[in-house]
Amino acid sequence: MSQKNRIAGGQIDRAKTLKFSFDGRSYAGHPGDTLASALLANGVRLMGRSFKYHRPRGALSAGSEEPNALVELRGGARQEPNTRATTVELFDGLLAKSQNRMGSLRFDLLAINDRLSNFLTAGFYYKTFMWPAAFWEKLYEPVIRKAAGLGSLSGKDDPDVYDKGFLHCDLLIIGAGPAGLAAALTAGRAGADVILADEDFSMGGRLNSETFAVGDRSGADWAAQTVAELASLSNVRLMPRTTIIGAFDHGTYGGLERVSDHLHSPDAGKPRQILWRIYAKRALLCAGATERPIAFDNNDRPGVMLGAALRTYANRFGAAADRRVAIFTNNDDGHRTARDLHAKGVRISAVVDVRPDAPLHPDYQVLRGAQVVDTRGRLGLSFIDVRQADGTMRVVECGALGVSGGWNPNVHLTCHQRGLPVWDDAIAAFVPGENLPVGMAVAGAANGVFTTAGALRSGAAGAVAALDLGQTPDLPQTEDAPVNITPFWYVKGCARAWLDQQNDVTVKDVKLSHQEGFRSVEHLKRYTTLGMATDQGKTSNMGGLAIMAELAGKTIPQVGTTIFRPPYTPTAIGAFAGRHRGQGFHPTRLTPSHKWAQEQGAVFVEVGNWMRAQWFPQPGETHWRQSVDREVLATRKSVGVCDVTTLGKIDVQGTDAAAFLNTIYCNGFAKLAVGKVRYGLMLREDGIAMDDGTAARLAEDHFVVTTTTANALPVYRHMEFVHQCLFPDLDVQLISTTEAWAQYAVAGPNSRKLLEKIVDQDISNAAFPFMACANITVCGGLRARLFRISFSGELAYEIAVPTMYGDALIRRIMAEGAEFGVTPYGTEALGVMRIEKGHATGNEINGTTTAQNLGMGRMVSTKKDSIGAVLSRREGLNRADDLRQVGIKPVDPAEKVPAGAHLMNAQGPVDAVHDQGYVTSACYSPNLGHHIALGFLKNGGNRIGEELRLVSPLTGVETRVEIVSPHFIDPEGERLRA
Amino acid sequence: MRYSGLRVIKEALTGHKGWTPAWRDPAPKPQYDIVIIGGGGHGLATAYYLAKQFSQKSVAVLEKGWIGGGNVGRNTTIIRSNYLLDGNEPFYEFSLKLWEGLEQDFNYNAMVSQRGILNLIHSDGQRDAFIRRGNAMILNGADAELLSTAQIKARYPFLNTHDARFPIKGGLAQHRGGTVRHDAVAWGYARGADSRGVDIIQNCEVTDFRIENGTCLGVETTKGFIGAGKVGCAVAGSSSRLMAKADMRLPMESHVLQAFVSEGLKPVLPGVVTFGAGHFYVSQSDKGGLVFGGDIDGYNSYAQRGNLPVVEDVCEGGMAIFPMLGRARLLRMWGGIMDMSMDGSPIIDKTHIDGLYFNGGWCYGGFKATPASGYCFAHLLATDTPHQTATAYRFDRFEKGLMIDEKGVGNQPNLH
Amino acid sequence: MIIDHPLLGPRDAAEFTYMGDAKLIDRPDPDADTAAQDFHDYAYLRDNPAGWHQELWFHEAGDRSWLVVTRNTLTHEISKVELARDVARSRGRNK
Amino acid sequence: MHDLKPVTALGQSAPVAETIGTITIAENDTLALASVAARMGHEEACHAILKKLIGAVPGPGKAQLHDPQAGFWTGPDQWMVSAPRETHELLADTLTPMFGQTATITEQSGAWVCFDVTGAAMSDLCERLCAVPIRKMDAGGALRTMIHQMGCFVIRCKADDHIRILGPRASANSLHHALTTAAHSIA
Repeated sequence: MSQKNRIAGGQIDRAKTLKFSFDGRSYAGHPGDTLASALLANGVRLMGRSFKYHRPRGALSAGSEEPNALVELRGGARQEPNTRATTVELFDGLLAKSQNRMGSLRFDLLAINDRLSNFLTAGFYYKTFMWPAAFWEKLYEPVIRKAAGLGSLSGKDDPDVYDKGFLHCDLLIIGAGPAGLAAALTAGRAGADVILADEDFSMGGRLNSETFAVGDRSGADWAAQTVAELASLSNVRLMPRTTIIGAFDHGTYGGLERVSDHLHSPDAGKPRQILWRIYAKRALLCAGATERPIAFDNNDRPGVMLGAALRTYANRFGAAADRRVAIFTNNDDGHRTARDLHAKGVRISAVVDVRPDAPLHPDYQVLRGAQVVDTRGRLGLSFIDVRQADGTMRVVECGALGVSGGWNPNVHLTCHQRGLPVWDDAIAAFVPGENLPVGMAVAGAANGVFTTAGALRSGAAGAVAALDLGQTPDLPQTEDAPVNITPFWYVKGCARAWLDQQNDVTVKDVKLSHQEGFRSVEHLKRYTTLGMATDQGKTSNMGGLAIMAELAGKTIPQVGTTIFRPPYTPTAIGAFAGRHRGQGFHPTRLTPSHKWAQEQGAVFVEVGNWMRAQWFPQPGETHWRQSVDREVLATRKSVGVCDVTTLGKIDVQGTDAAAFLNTIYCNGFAKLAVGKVRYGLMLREDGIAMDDGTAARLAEDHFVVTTTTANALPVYRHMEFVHQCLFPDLDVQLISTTEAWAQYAVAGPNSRKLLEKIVDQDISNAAFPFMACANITVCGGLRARLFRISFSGELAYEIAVPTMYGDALIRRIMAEGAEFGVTPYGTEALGVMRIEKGHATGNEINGTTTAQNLGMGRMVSTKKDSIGAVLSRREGLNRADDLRQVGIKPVDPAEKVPAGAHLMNAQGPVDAVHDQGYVTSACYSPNLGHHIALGFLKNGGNRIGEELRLVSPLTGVETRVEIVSPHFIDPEGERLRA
Repeated sequence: MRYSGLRVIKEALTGHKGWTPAWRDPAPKPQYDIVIIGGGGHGLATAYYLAKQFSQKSVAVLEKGWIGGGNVGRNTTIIRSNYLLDGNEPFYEFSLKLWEGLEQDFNYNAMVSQRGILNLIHSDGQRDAFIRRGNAMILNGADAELLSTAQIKARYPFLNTHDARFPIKGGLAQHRGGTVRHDAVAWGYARGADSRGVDIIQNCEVTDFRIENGTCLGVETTKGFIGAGKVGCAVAGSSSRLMAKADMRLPMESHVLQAFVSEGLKPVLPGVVTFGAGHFYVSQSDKGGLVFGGDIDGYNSYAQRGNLPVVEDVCEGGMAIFPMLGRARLLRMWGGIMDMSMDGSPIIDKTHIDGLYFNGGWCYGGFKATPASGYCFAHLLATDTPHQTATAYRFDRFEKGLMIDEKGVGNQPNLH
Repeated sequence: MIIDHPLLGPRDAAEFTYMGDAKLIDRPDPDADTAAQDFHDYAYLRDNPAGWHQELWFHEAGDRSWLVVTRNTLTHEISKVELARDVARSRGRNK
Repeated sequence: MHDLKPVTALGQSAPVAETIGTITIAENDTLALASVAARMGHEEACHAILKKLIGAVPGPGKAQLHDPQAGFWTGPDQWMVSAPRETHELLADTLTPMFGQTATITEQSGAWVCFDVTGAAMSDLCERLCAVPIRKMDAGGALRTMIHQMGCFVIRCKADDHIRILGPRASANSLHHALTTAAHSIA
């Protein structure tokens, strides 16, 4: 466990040693390390395999732009595929595995693909694998799928929890490098509410990776001191380990905070990550820049890295990728890497600079006007081939090569609202354009300001501008070297020179794509998959654009970029879901009798967010049908009780309440007497039935409207629309009271006798006839509402008390009803009884049916205006052979009539053309002793008594049925009025 | 040039020098028999079938940007024909049948993968509705199978059947459904149309119609006037904008639909799964990314991007049925403009202007319809009569009350 | 998105339910001779502009006000938010 | 007098209180609630009565933290009035004659669950629950918003570390679960 490439310095805590394992081998590192820095320190360069050719790969970068060093982190259910070793904070006991290999990382059997690469060029799969047709799913695709993909999911439930949260601020600063820190300091000292977020666990950005001073101390120390001051300000919220993933509308930002990813596992009750929705009045993007590579043959070997990454590993992590390093650069930044590494005792084999006037250094050779044209080494870099200015070739021995092709400002968030970046010749890169997200400004390297002094200045100025502050604070003196770059994208004549290292897109692929006519930037991306890997092309896109531009004879800005899309870095799906998973997916609504029903052993069912008792099994009942049949029979014979609280209740009040309901319902309500209830059908404006229910007039200016359970919210919204937007001067007040009242249906011939024991008033048939309603009291004075309405077809009531008394009331009803054998019934028995009675519910009022379909065509008043009346008169909704609701019973009483089955004529073909209708609701009727159903049948009203076939090819049913009236029980309604 | 495995091998051995552009880049001619506006999937398919099936020799496709840059290049790649209503199911089944022979037909591997689509069922009422739908599918000649939870669990062992807020009570499967490599559809149709003489003209935006005495004579474009015997519009989310140039108001709104892809993963999801108690559907691409989506954002938009609440809503749906997804990462989210019609169903019809034809209103389901939409639009353009599977897709169905409303939510496009 | 509620100030659009074009306020006269055509146009035809759009949002999780929001469908910029009740009255709607 | 015993929104005979870290989440089962909605054309008269009752007419997003009756704005010309249930069980019946024809009074006592959340980390807790700008909210701020898909009123009370959350009563357990898990998260 020797850390053979550990060198002096860095911001790691050498006093502590952390043990970790990679591919089963144990290693040691220190707090402050990333997995990649610790592996490099241990002399491990080979970290992964590429997507297509399974080429050996090591870390290219030291940050979130990493395309190569992807690992499966942790094990078991916490296994996390495609995790960038370059951003994983080392912890004790860390477990990582390499991925996308068949066999071991060193001997990947699929490396054969690399040998076949000449056949596997861009888009090759579009041109073959077409014959025979059936072979795609059976042979080709499984092979391709197995070889593709990267890491694996465990297949087990994610054991961690995720939080969501909401933050508000005056200024969101994205990135805590020199620009972000200067901005935060400026804004924070001015008293503004500031959020400073950075994806790194250590704030400071490049300052932590450089050796130059800021003021009188090192850049890293200045960063630490600044962070300490910011932490002392109560108006500044520091959010390290937080990536701002997207810029959404109107100053809303998504921020992912990795709360526990640097721990072995989250503490109990604590989230792994938090997805913050940040509402920022202004935002300042200080996201820095990303270095880009240069393409040359075999530029993907482990050890070939970005120059500044080598510097980061050396300066920040005290890790050398190798003891012998070469540099390939087109700008001065490459020389900075060489100087820093040299100072750390790393041998610089050569600095290869394409510029003929490159600066020289006394201690190592600088090859001016030279290019690296190829590399050698099996599982890691051993030599580079250099073509010198005079054309001669030279071999240079090195274990790492730092490539520096210039820097790309991280403009991503400026483009999340479809803004386009613009080209800046001075730095040969795209910088943010004019069309930024509202409220956003950009500072520092993200804005193309590449010097540290410039970053400090522009960060401070950005804060001043954003908050309209008077003055800029004093800033420390620091590095202010100008950018000196000669654009250089790829070595001429190279072929297998990698642009997109993860997706294995080479210069050759881009050329082929151009040759085949895929010449727009979006076509190139899609045809070659350039930039579609997990790094979204952060290090690859520019090279591809440059080559495209050259082939097309255009400039890079003429070619343009592909669209930048959120998230900035890939984000766990679990974080987007937060707590809304498992039982927490949606809130659960419990009825007032829930606890009591639980005590009775009820079986519950989800109805929207409600949990309702479905049936109440009794001892000895082994099948749900036994319970349901018993509940139905007992109710029809004596009395049953059912919690109907879930039905929507809306109190409609005001002097114009009656006029309002007259508009809402297609049937008339103006003349409904106080103390009476009426059934109402409401239409959508398009004339289709929307919902049905009852409206009870408790006073001249007070109605209580019921809706179906599912439509409580839409109906309330609709009523508010009709009131506020269509008839704003009606004096109407709408209050949803669904949850204010516990409501029970008490049904059956003995329901009155039972309720007489509970209700304080006279509810005899004369005093309280069918369709009566009243405010009453129960049990000696508790305020209550009583409605004589019936869904079951029996003598029945619905009784409501304030919800807090619902539990007591159901217990009282059960106690007082014992002498009648009162039976609680659930939604199944409720459904059976309403089908027996022929009442429609959501199965029938399904959003496509009209009043006429439902057999209620005559309810649509022609004497008044109501919502939907005009459009309900269209010819297509009034055809003679329209679907009509009918009753259906099997010819053979032993047969079922399943819902979802289709009706066909007794003779003739069975196909869609001859379809006559379908079954909407079906059940076994214990009263009739056979199955019954409701359904819609063409011209159904005139086909009572006809025999049809009922077919359900899906479930293998074909049976003969007879069309009957939908009112199976008590068609005259005598029981209701008893 | 005919594509084949042999050809790939030959080119590999000879330095890939023989590959030619997949389609030409012609300048527009002054006059065509038929001009299609819109170089998306539907427009290119229309041109392809006009040339191949209806022997049209003078056809151009005008595309304001690059072909395939709209919804055909920005969707969740699902094909299926699991519709309920008479107006729809024969059409979508016709489309699925065309998918089944498409690659051999246009000599391009679009990776039509019939790996099956599964709609999960979470309540008895939903089961009844799905049985009705499955029966309608079978009665229309499509395939459907009702699966038990145990059968589903055998194929998707990591489904949440232990802690689900809305328990899974079965599913309706269509085994012939699946996915297709979406970009390749546009490219395959383009290549096939081009090789049959269709001019595909990119970067050519239509700025106006030339309409005289109630007849459309052609289009003004950024590349000049192009005359046409007939003009067919197939521009999806831009339909209202385009048809406004002909003074038409359409029964549709444009909405943003977001879609998502995860990082590449080793194979884990064999087919397409849709969640019946939330807004979520998912499949896994051949490259390994989980491709998923959910509901539209719900407000009119041409911005091709959405907002966080819907992203969260979709991921919540994903976690509800596949709790393993928590540790997969969302790589990229994007938005397309959907031509959401007033009943959720499309229009393939003549307009009141002679020579001007319209194809649109595909909502968020246009991709699967691509072959049949192209075929039926080509049929209408070539013969002036609707194809038998598309007779219901008329403009006047709203006047007549003959809506084709699969979801039963009425004239509010964002609910479809 | 953030909707600047005229009474409550900026609220996340997630608290709202969207309905569509604010022309839905202009419900036609059901007694007009042209009512059938008018209601068809009202219920089914939309301008669907790419640009400024007046639209109805319901503050479902807030104060239950219907709002008329003037929003640009290309950029999502919101320029104006009004109570729908006020807009309806200004367009002559009453009882 | 009736003899029915009420249960709390969490379905218990007594309210539940729990301290997690610095946060205490206590079910408040003592409130009687009634909504007041001004009748058209009687707004000013209604305001005058409301002011007399609770000392002010709370504007949008505001509460009047007053004893014994308090009130907060719920919508244009609509308020929720609360009072101790022990003394004001029939709050709606009391208010109806007071307001007469100037307002519609609707009993709401059973419709809500109320939690009093107190503790030093109250703001942190709120930030994990809803989009209310809690750190900018003064005492007497009252907003309805979404907490885990439930429409809830969030009321900043007089003490700096105290908020009151009213949620839909049928979802009381879900809301309580959301509050306690968030409290554990920040503890």
